Amino acid sequence: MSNVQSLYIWIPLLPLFAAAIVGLFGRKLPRASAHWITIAGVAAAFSLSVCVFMNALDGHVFNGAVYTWLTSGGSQFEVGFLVDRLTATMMVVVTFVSLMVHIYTIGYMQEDPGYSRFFSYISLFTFSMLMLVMSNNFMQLFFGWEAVGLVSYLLIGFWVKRPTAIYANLKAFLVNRVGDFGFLLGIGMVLYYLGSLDYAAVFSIAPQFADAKVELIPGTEWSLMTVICILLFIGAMGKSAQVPLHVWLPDSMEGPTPISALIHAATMVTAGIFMVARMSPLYELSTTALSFVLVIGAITALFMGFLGIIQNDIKRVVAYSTLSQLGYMTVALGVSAYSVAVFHLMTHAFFKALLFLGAGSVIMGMHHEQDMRNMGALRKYMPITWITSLIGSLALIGTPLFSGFYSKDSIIEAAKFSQIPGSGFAYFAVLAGVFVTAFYSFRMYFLVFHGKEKWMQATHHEHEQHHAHVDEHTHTDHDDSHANDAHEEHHGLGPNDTPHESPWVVTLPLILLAIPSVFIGYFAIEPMLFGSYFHDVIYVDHEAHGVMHILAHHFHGAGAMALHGLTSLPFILAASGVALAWFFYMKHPDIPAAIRARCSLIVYILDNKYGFDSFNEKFFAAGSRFLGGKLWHYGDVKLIDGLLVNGTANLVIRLAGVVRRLQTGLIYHYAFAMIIGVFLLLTFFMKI
Amino acid sequence: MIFQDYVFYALATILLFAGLRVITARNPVHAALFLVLAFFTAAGIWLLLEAEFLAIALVLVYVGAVMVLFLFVVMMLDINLDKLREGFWNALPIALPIGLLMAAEMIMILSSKHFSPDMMSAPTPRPAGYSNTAELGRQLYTDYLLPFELASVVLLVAIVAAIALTLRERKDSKFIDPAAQVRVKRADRIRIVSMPSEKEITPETPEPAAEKKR
Amino acid sequence: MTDLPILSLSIWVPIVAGLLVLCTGSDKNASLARWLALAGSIAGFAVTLPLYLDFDFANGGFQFQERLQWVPAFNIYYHLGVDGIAVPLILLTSFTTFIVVLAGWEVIQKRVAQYMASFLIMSGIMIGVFSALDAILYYIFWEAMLIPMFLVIGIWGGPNRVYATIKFFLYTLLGSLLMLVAFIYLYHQSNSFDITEYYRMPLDLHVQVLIFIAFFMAFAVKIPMWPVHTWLPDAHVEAPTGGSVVLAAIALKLGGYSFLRFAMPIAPDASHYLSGVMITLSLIAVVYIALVALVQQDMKKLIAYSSISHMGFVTLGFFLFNPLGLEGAIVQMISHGFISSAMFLSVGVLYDRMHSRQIADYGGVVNTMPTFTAFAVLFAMANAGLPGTSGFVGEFLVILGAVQVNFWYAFLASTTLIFGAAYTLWMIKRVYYGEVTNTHVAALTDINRREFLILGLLAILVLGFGIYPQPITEMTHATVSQLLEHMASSKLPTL
Amino acid sequence: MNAIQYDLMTALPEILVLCMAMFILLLDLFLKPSNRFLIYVFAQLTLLGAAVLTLATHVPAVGYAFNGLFVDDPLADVLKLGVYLSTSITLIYTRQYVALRGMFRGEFYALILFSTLGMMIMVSGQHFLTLYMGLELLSLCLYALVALDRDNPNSTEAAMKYFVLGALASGMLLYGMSMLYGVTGSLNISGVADALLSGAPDHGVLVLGLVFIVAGLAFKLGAAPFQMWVPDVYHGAPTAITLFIGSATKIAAFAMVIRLLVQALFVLAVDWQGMLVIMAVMSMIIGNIAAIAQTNIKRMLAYSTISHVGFLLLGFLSASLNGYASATFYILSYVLMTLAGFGMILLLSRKGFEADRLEDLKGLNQRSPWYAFLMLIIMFSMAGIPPTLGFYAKFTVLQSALQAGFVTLVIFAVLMALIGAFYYLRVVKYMYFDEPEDHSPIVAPVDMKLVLSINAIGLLILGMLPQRLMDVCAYAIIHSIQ
Amino acid sequence: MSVGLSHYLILGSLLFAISIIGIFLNRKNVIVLLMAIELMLLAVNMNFIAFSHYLNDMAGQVFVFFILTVAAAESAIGLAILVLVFRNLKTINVDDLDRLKG
Repeated sequence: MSNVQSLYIWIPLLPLFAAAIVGLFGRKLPRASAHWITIAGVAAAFSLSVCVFMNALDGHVFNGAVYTWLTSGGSQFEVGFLVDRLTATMMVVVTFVSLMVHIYTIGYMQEDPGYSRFFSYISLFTFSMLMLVMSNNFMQLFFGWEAVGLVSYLLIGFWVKRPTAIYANLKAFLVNRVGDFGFLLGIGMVLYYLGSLDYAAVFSIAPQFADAKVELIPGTEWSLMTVICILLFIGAMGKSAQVPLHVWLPDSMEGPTPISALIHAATMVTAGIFMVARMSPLYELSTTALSFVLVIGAITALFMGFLGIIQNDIKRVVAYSTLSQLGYMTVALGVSAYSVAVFHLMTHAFFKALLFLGAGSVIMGMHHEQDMRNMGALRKYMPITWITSLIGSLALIGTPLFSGFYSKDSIIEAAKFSQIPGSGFAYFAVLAGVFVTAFYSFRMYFLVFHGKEKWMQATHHEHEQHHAHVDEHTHTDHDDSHANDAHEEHHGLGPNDTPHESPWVVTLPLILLAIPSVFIGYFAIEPMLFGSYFHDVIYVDHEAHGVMHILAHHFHGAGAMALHGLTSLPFILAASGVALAWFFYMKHPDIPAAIRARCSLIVYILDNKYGFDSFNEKFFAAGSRFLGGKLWHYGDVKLIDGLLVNGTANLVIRLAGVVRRLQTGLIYHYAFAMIIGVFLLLTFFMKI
Repeated sequence: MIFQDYVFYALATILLFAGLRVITARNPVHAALFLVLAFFTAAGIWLLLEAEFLAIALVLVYVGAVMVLFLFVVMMLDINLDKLREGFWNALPIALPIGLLMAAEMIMILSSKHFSPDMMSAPTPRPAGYSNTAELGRQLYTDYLLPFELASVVLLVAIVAAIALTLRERKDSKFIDPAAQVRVKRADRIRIVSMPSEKEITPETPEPAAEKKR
Repeated sequence: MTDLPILSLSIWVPIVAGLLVLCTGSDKNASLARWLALAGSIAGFAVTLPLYLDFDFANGGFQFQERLQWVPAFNIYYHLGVDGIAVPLILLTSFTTFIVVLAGWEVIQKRVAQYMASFLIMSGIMIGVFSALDAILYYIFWEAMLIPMFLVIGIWGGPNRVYATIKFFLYTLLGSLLMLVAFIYLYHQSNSFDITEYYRMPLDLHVQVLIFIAFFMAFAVKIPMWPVHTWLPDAHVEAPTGGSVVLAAIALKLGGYSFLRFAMPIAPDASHYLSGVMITLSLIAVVYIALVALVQQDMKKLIAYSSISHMGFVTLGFFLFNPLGLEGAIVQMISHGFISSAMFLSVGVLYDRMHSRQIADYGGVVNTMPTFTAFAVLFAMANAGLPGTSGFVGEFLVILGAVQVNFWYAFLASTTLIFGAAYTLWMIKRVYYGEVTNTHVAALTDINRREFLILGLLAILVLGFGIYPQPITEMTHATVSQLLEHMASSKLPTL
Repeated sequence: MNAIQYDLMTALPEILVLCMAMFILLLDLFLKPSNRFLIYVFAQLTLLGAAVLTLATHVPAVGYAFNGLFVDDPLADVLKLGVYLSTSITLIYTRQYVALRGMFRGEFYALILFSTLGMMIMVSGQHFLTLYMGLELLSLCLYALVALDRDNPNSTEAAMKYFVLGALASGMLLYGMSMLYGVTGSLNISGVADALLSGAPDHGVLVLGLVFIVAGLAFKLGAAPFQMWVPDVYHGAPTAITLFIGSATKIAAFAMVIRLLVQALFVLAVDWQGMLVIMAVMSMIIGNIAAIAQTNIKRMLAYSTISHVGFLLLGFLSASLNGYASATFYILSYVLMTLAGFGMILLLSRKGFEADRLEDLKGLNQRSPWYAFLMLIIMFSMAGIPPTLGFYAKFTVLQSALQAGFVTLVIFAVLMALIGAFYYLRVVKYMYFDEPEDHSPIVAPVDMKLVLSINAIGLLILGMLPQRLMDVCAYAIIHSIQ
Repeated sequence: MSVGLSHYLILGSLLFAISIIGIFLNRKNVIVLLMAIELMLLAVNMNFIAFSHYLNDMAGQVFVFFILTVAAAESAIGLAILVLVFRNLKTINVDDLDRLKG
């Protein structure tokens, strides 16, 4: 299949070339060429990915180097591809969602002056993400890892004039860097102890080190695998926004909505999940690490869900739901149900992209108004958006037969059956999460698509409130002269405008994404979870972590699972969540305010997102600046420069003054000096 | 040699006393005179050492020339003596210890065995016909010709320098060089200027400033 | 191999060109001086190319050697030669000179000929440092380099230039004088100033330690290492753009290179003995300086501190004594040459337009200079060590190397991932992003063709070496393994 | 007594200089003011002739004359050539200066030639008496020369100080000589050396004599603590004379050090090494540190001289031929640098304007890039920065001192060199970094401009190719000192 | 105690010490300063002559001869300078000779 292999290199390169052409010459080319070129690139990548996927389904695995990046100290660092079913799945998902987002963007960004730039960025992102998933070694993985971070940075800050956006992108990058910090150390440990960065080599040698110990702090012994896995997972925590490195994701919603869908929901944030799944042969060697993963995932799943409840910004609701869902995936990883995690990753990619794009469509319809409290009854004006969003929400809350149901239910089941430390908490967390998810999803749904047409009363004081949570010091008064730029400002609808359905380039991706959101779970669950799909790709130590076996034992086909699901606890919780949402926001819209007033402490905590942001801001950011300032002021300026360098200089100069004063200009002093000189010489050297 | 020892001690005492007075005398004139005394006594001591020519030369050269020169200068320059003696004794706390310590050190060194009479006994006295002057002269003009010539150059330099430094043509003196008067030519004294008998007045173009001044 | 004395040409072509430029005299002939300087710099670059093209990659020893008797009284030879470590740095030097000449094209209006000549001469001198194999020859080049740099900062520098340039000069002189003493000492031991002779010579440990300290004073100041780094921010801030570029891109590398050429191979046992201290200092540089960089209000100062921090990686890599660390450090040196040049040039572009380097005076530059901002962000990312840029390669390798020695070294070194990104991107945010903050920024014009050419060239290099750094390591490989082999064997005299 | 050697051939250059000096004195009386330049021409011719004679009579061996009072060895020849060269350059540099200040007279040139003669005698002196006479001849001329600008209170004051202290120093030197004479019974240098080698005369008295001799020599060299006159005299004397005192006379003083300490008192090396160490250290401290506080270039260069003397003394410490050769190299380099340095001040000075303040150099680069560049070379050379001659000068003495094991001292010396670099840099700062206040063109005779350029560029070229000069110094030392 | 070489030398050293004390004391009066230096020379001469006598060697006396000569010349120049000083500064007070310092 060499003809297929030679295609591999083109899959990432085509989007890269498209990105380069559009990025470098975009402003000179006609506007439309930006999307044609990039869409052509991504479409080609998608079709090639499908070919690869088909090829992988036949059981072909490719693992080979493209070129040697660098040789040093006996280690070869190569750029190469490992294409197996896991990779192929990811490639298809990535290129598909990316293609959808490309198309969607034509509509969404129509009036934006940075049109070509945007296309260039998302194409570049596609390239980076493909490099990440196709990598056959840690080095390239890290390259892709950081490259998607870069594009994420660029895209969050796409609207460079918005103080909130450029604050958010910096924050996103830095928080990701904290993760990468651990990740890089993990890579270093891998290279040192396992002797290679190549997946195949590492995985084959890893079992020999299962019981190896390292002494990081003198006197204490740590399991090597635990250290490596936790370090690598710290990277995943950054990228996949796990507590406490989740803080960047909600803020990343400052970017244009298409990228929220692509990067911050469907693909990039799942890179961590992908990575851990890919590293399953390592994680299986350390129950401690898995436990760590599990607990982090569970916390994220539940507590981030809570935050979704109180958000008013439509995109933020979706963002918190993403966080929560990423927590689910992580829980799946923690219980060694890697395939379930990847499965949920896939279904989530579709329905969450759908939800984001739906939200984006709503925002467009509302003329860049994002506050749900100013929406309502949009189903009349935006039918396609309404239907597709409903499908997305249903999939999200795990309605049986929808794709989300299969993946989510499997996770809950897996958590239930797991034996490793922390699984009890995890099970509780994911169950509770179901209720919460259903509640906030449908809160959003009802607020946006049902109820009264609230944009009529919308006033611009909301405008200010929107900025209330943004960064403090970068906030400057907006100059109205810049407001002519459509995407620069939040406008909302005027009193006389009405929302309108989005153009076809927007709705088409919604429809295309809605299809897999409904069906993919039903068709994919059996081969992916219980078949041999991931047979040689994901390694599970069934002796120690036998969750998948139990699940397989309970599994009797997708249809049966859906039927069973109707009576299961998760479904009941989900249904009650929806009902509560309906009750609060359709039936008695005054209740939420009352609760708000009653539980001011909880609201305060939630409003402050458990205080992570302010803690980071005050402790890490301000702390570093404080420390840096002190070190600079006292260390560099005062001690080294002031005391040592200039101090010496001043001392010499003062000494010069003294010596100079010795030169009195008086002959007799000179003569005295000579005589005393002779006298002293005589005294010193006198020999009798 | 007892007698010579007495002479030595006597002269040495006077010499040291004169030396002390040189440096402590209130009046520079007195100091100079004490210096003369010192030179005289020193000459006496040198006679003990059979250096007759030098002893005489010291008196002649120093007393006759140098000291007179000193006195001349002292008197020529109108000097406020009191001012010069201000704080005279202030330096004593430094001067005395250093001077005495230095002397002590030197004496300790110099009274070493090496110079004791055992090691370096006094030479036998010269025979009566021996002329220190002749011997000195012989050596000067033979062995030490080079320094002798140099001494002449040094003296020449002293002359030249002293003249060059102090001789000056006083600006207010009415000295006339007769040779210059004799050499003078007509062209040096008068200048014939051809002028037009009439000249138009051109007030617009003033004459160059330099010419006007001249 | 050609028969031409490539190294001599590399040294003297730019110097002669510089003298010619100097001869054009006053600013009346400024454009002649510029073109002549450009031609000189291109010629200077061209003559260094054979060093790469004809390089024998398998040979870890010295190549292109030239050896002429120079001062027989002291066995001083005009002895040149390069190995895999020197060649990339020489190429970097000649290339940077070209960039600097271009960068000063319109910016420098007074005493153009002197400006251009200074850089050309400096280029030749620095190539001399990289290629000298005789200690005195090396020392002469090393010190001579101070003179043009002193003038460059002093004449074309900022308001506080006199303080900065004198500080720079004396600081560096302090170290190098002690190095001279060490050389003389070695000379008396071996009766030779041949560096390779020193490599072979056995030395007692305490002697090695003293020699190492003397070398350390010279090189640590130059690199610079904490705590002898404080000249650098001042010098950078006050220097004209070209001066900053040369300082950052090459002058600092002189120190790094010299560690490899002198301190380590001549005193290997002392190097091992003191490696803990050196690593500690390096890590302080990485962490402490990064924190200090965070609070800088002046762009150039910030970049200067960032340079120190990055150079901390270089010294860290050296004293890990493993190939990853060492090659990583070398790659870091090269890549920092491009990145810091680019960063300083970027500041220069802004400074030429607004005459301010204060971050607070800017804001929203992207609105008026989009193309330029794209470059700036790229270079900032490279500075932050983003994979795919050359800035990543060195840091990556050094961290990998550090893990093998001690996890916590790597841990501290890796904090640069966070801090490096923090100070660089925070600056980017404050300068380039956001609304246009004042009328000066609003009046900015985007970069012209010349500036585009310069930044573009550097961008290509930064990306190129990020994607394919193999050419550098290929070159250094044999030399590094030979060096490590040498380092592994003790030089203590056997009794 | 042996047969008296009247080998006048050996002393031919001295005889020529003496005759010409007297001739000039006479000629001056008969010359019209408009023909005064002839004096200058004759003076230069004298020096040229002396150089030719010295070279012509040169043999690579030691030859004595005047009953062993006078020696003609390669070292003497080399140093004499140095004296001629520096005197000649001095005359070139100072011609305009003295003409503008009314000193362009026969006395000036005669005194210069007489002092040249004195220096030649010092260089060739092989006897305490010869050395003393040479020294006094030189000193007396210098006292007069310093005071020659009669109406200038500064010059007079400088002359007074120089004179009093000089006389005191001579007295000390003589006292030392008398002690040596007493112990060894000889005034001849080789006689003293032989006496010291053969027996074990009283060491205490020898050291006593040595202390005074060292003090006298240190005064002439300007080494601390006998350096006090240097700044005042350099500052107060007319720049032309300062140039002369700073350059040629140092060669003579150096020769005297070689003759007395090395040739006569080598046995006492351990003792004088200790003294030289102390003086070197003090000189470097005082010279370098006090120079920082100066605003007058002449004064600054005076302190710089003191510090250079400190370095020069390092060359003697090793008490080896290598060390003396390096010291010779240092002194010649130093003279070349000093000539150029003061030459630059003379170049910039005009009638009624001395150009001796640091501020006067402001913006020189804008007034004349070429001369600024030359001054730059001079300053870096003095600071010992390669690739200038000053570097090799420092290098050679440092290496010889290190060879003798004075590690701490060498490190101290380089630290002092570092401090020293500061004030040289300050000069460069004024020239290059400041704006000029004075825009007047630089007016000087062509020959002066040319020679000054050659002189300064020579520092650079010799800095790159020092071997020839080193060879000469090594040759001179090896063939002169056993 | 019979007078030997040491006595002369000690006499010389005492003269030397006196001259040194003199220099210290008479620091302001240049003329007396010069006289003190003359005393110092006298001490030197004393040494030379004593040595010459005891060594039975004329060289010492010859040296003294030249010292006397030179000292005379020196005095001439010194006094000439002194006259100049007085002319220019109207004083020979050493305290006033401090234009050059520092």
